[in-house]
Amino acid sequence: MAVLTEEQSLLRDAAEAWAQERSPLGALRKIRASGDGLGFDAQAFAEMAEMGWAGIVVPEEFGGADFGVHSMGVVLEQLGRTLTASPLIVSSLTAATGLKRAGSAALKQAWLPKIAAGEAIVTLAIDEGVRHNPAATELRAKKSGAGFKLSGAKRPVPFGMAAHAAIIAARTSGAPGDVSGITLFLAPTDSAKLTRAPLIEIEARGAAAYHLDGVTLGPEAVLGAVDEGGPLLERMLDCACAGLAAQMLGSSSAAFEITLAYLKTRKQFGQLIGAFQALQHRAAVLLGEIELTRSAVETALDALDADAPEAHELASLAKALAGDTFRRVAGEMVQMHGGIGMTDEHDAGLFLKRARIDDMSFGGAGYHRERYGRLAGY
Amino acid sequence: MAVLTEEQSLLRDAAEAWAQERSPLGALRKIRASGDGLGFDAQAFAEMAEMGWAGIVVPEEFGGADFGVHSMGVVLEQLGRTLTASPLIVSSLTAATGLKRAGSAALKQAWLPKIAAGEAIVTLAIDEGVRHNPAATELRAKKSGAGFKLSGAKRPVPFGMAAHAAIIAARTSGAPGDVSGITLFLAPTDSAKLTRAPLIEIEARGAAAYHLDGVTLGPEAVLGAVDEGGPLLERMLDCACAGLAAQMLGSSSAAFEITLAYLKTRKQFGQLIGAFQALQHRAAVLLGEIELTRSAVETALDALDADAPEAHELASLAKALAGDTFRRVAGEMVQMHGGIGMTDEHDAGLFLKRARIDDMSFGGAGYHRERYGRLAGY
Amino acid sequence: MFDVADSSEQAWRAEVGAWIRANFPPELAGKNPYRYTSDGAYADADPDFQLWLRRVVDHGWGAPSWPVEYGGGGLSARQGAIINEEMINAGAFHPNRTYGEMMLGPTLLEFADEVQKRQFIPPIARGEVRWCQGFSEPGAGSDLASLQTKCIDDGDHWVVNGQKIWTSGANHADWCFCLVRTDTSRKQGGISFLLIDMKSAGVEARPITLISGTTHFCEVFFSDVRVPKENMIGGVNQGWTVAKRLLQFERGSLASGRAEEAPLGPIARKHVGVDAEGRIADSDLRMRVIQNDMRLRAYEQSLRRTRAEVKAGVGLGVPVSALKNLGAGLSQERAELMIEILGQRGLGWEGDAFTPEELEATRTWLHSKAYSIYGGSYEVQNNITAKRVLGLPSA
Amino acid sequence: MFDVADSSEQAWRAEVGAWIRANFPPELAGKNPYRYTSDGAYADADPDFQLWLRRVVDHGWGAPSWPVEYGGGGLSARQGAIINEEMINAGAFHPNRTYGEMMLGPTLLEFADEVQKRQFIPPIARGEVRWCQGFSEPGAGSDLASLQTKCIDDGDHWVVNGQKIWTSGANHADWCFCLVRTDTSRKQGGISFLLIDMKSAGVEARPITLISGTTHFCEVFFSDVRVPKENMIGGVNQGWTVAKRLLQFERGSLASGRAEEAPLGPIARKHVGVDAEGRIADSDLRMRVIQNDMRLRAYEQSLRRTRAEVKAGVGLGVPVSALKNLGAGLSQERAELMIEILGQRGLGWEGDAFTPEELEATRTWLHSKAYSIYGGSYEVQNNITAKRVLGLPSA
Repeated sequence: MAVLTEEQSLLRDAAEAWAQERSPLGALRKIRASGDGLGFDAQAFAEMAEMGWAGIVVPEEFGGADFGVHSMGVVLEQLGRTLTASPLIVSSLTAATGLKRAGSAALKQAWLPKIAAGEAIVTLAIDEGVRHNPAATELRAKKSGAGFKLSGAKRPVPFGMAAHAAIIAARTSGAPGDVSGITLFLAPTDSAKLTRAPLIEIEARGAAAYHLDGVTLGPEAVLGAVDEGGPLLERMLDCACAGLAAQMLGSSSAAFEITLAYLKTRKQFGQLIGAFQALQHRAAVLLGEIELTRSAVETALDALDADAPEAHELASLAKALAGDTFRRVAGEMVQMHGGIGMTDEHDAGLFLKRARIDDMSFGGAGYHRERYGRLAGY
Repeated sequence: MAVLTEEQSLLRDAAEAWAQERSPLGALRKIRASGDGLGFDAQAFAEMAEMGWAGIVVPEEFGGADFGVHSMGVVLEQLGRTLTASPLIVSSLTAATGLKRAGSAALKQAWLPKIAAGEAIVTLAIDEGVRHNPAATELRAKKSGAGFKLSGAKRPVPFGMAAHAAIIAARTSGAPGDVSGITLFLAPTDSAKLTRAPLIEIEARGAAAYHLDGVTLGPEAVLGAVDEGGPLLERMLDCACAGLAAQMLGSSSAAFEITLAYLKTRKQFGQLIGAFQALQHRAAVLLGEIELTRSAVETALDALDADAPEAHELASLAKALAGDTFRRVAGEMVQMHGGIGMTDEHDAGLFLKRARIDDMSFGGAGYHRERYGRLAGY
Repeated sequence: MFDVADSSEQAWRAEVGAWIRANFPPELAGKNPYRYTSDGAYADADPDFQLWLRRVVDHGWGAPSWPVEYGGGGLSARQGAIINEEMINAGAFHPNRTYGEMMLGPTLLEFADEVQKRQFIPPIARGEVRWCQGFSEPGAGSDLASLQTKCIDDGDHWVVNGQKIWTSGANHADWCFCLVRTDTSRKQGGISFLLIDMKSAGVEARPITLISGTTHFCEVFFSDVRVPKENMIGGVNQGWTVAKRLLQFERGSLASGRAEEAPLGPIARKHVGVDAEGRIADSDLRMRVIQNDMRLRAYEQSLRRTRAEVKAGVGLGVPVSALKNLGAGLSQERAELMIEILGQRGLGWEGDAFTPEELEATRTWLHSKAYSIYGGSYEVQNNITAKRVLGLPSA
Repeated sequence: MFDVADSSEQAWRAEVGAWIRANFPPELAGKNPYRYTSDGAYADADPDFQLWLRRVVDHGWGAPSWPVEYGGGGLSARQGAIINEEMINAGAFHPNRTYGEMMLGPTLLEFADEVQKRQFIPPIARGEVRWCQGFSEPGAGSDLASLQTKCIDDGDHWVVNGQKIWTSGANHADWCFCLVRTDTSRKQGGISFLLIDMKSAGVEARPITLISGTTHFCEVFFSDVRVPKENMIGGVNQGWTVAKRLLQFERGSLASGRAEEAPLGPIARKHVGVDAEGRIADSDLRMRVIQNDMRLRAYEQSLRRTRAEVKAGVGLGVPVSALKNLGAGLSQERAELMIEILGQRGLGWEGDAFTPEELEATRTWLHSKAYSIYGGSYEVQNNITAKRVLGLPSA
């Protein structure tokens, strides 16, 4: 449990209560069953917005609360406990941060209030290849008159079917692999030149494949400076990683608590399985991993609010630990539940699948270990 | 337990009986206390030679038995059980293999009979830097007349103070890092131009630092062809790795058995600690690791006797697994013995130190994972 | 019959290989044999598989090393092994690896009486009858002996009431070999081994959907099911002995089951790319893939060593309980690595946005979580290793 | 006293830092503080250390946050923490981190009577008396409560007979705080906490040589040792309560003890070399070093978080039992990695063929194996976490 400010405690309590009541684990099954490909419950997201969560990092002048990244993390941790699926991380945290830091006055005015009100979802169209690697961006933006023509493919785009707009990483110069030469554009998704198809994945994140065939954008659509979107994108992704890590921390804790409860009730060989020392020691080790992750997550969130230079490596540290911990806890959740944990009826599978999706989003544990290593001089 | 030939079973039984009786763990303490820097007991080695073990891979025409590498491994496994220290691997297995495969008739005649009789110890002067990396050989051999002048340093040279001669890897062309351009020389250690100093290490392998200051050698001292010692050296080191892995397997098994015996006698909290399930499961996992190692060791030994092309990667597989397993078992040996295992009086420390020395010799587990990876196309 | 060294073996092996290559339907190449074992509907629906099964059975190899009088091939265990080896070498697989052939048949040969043998074994050898295993119950998973399914003596019949779970393929099975409780006063000593016709009145099988989407495990409900007295194997309250033997056959088949896995190197090079030195570009992933490859290779060496030691009678090789955990763990790790290699393409559930191989990898990963649960869980195997193999004391 | 936000804290912190920089003998920079704690002879023989100790004590900081009436500095816990933080920031260390100051002092402040406090606490605050801990026995390691050292009432004295082991620094200690058995009919309830003068007749301390070559652990033998009645703390048979509290102080100091470790990156780059992209050349070793660095960093973040939560009263942070195992495991792993980085130079025992740093690394690696054994073993800490923190049931 972190040392929270007054407002953070209020946010946590509100999010905890709301998630338990309005967005329990069953809600995710409904989303899964709906098959609408959106990956979240619009009604539930509207309620989150009413609670003000969609505007947590949005400046007050644009209708937000400007509480900062740590406050968002506090909410995300609670939502993670019930595997609540929502565009909060992608739109309300990451896209909002990008707009806040580098959007033109017009762009901010056009989108930030809607994001804060939950009326608009702005997604991130970054990934192209098999693995997360922004520097490898290939999708081209060619100069055309005063503006640009974008052509290429993006996949997966989280909550891409529901998004009203997307921040698209495009190459305006250099070759795939160059960090420079990348420009960020904010593009509405209703363009006729943008086709999107849903990806049916193991778990809800509303992923879509985008195909751009000469989407025309004016100069005002550029976030920050042309060719210099790299550093901005990196900072946006740091926010995404820290926020997602906070949500993963909540999911890990919940998976662990559900498993502990099972260990205290399930009997085998005439005793509670929680009394078996081999399982006790494995549970003790898991607790340590969750605690390490909590420390890394809270430190990263603070570093981002402080705009600290080490925020890059701290975000990677948090994401890597959260990925390893969540996957490990979810795996033990299935194993310790035995056969019942393998059934689709049981919630263990939901955690197992979410752990893998979360780990793979914005770079897996391996990606972030490598990134941390380079940043820390290894 | 491997499927052994008649002669191999005889060798194993003889080695087992001899090691228990003539070379128990206490013998190692005597060597350590002697401080003569030789790293082994000359008397004991003489007895091994009498049993014919120094000649196991030596052709019959030179006084050996020509039983092959697997037979040597069978003996080494038994010697490993009591941490018996001897130049068998370095001299009787590896140097003998090098001479057998590439030595001139004169060279063979001069050294193989003595090696087989245990009258001469021929060591390997390969390593120079901090880590094992033959390709990085720097020690130079300059043409001088019909022969060569060798200058440079080698360290550590196993059993280097006791050795009568050394197979020295020297660079006759190319630059450090090139696999080609390395030539193997057999040099007597009594040259005035060769100075040697003992290295006092955590455990007995009689290591020494060699300094060569223009050691002159005739063309007949060359093993194989000039500049082409690389592949020969690699095959010699494969033998060294497989043989050492067999010895490490024996050491791991003994460490495991001693620990099991302790688990069955030591009481804490009113019960035998071997009844604690957490320790039982860790013991079960260790058994699996030892069994995997045994399979890898026996397969590698057979591949070397068959001169199979995949012997390179199988030797690395065996050495890497043996290193990980031995270090892990020795670590658990200390941990499961608790405080008493930390005392110099107890044997656990001997296994812990030997595990580290063995792992580091001829390349550690990391080195061999990398080598295996490259050979297997990763 | 004959020994490895024996040259006549080499001749016979060549003969076997030739027959397989001549008769194995090429359409089946690359198909997953496990699927045909676990999913009866899938097997029935595949004409190529049915053709292959008939050819092998008519050739007398449905159960090569069982006695001829019970429909077996009358060959030696060694010859049976060679047939399987040659199947693998030819890229084929044995079409009759059913639960009946792998587990029940060998058990009946040891414990059934003559009448029972003649009734039940030949159809298994011919691959005509599909069996399922009714052991686990909701309250009796790892602790099998606490099973509660009631079996009451009703004169010429037994009457069975209760529920089984994790019954693989029950929804397509003709018969079920079952553990039932004939005496509530003793635990192991009150269990009997009963053969139940799935078409009997009062039997209902309900498929369970797993996290991987597969539905071959079922719950089976017995309500007042009447079973002829002569369908009990090994006598009343003798079921635990019979079951323990059967489970050994099961572990054996599981332990040796998931061996040959294709190396991950090529797949990783393709999806991850290579660096300047030609190594897999992601060094963190690369080292973990190498480690898994090395250990899997040592595991396969262990299977070979175990077979060799048993054959030579010099030992039992690696204890089955240890082998099971090693094999399961390595296959699970490999499945995880495969997903990681496929990255964003390793998360697909269905739809043509993903290739069949990608979808298969995802399902395999999810299914692999069961490897350390079924056929004796990881924890149970470790207990067996600790107590029976290492002789560690009980609390 | 004051709060973090408070600006007066900043001022005071600056003051503290300035004093330390002005008074810390440069000769001590880079020395291992742990050595001075554990090895009395080493501490006595170092004039620079003695000078530093006197300066700190004379400045009133020997025990900054203890009450003035018992020789303490009378500062707040927060101020005490700041002094330690500034010591570290200045590359210095607190010279009075003895077993007396870390464990016994705080315990006496809670359990001792007024007379005992005035007799025993001030000399600890002044660093004048060296204490050792007489808890473990050959038959009572992890299971401390099974200790057998006899303590018989002999009117105005207790008479003590028995043997202790793992008594750190006993051969250079002036006094020993001891657990003794005053009642054999109950386990925990028969233990008392006794202070014994090591100069008493019948006390003998024999050093034990560890695998790392160090000899600061001892066996201590008590034969008919007479101890004044007034040296018992907390009353007869109350020792277990006192000891449990003291062990909390010990775990606290151990958990926070092995924090700041220098990153391995630079050392690895130096000894292993770098590749074309400037990364540590050995990618297998590199990934393991990075992993250890990341986890160590998260561990240090956990120590800070724990202090912050405790200070803010919002929680207890990471349970000490979990923290102990994490810290021990990571330090052990780091020591292993250091040896691996040093390669052939990381195996030296003595002699000038190795640098002092290389020899130190080897000894540290060997010594690190004790981290998961002393101060509550890895297994005991996991039991505590499972039962007390997670509330898992007993068998």
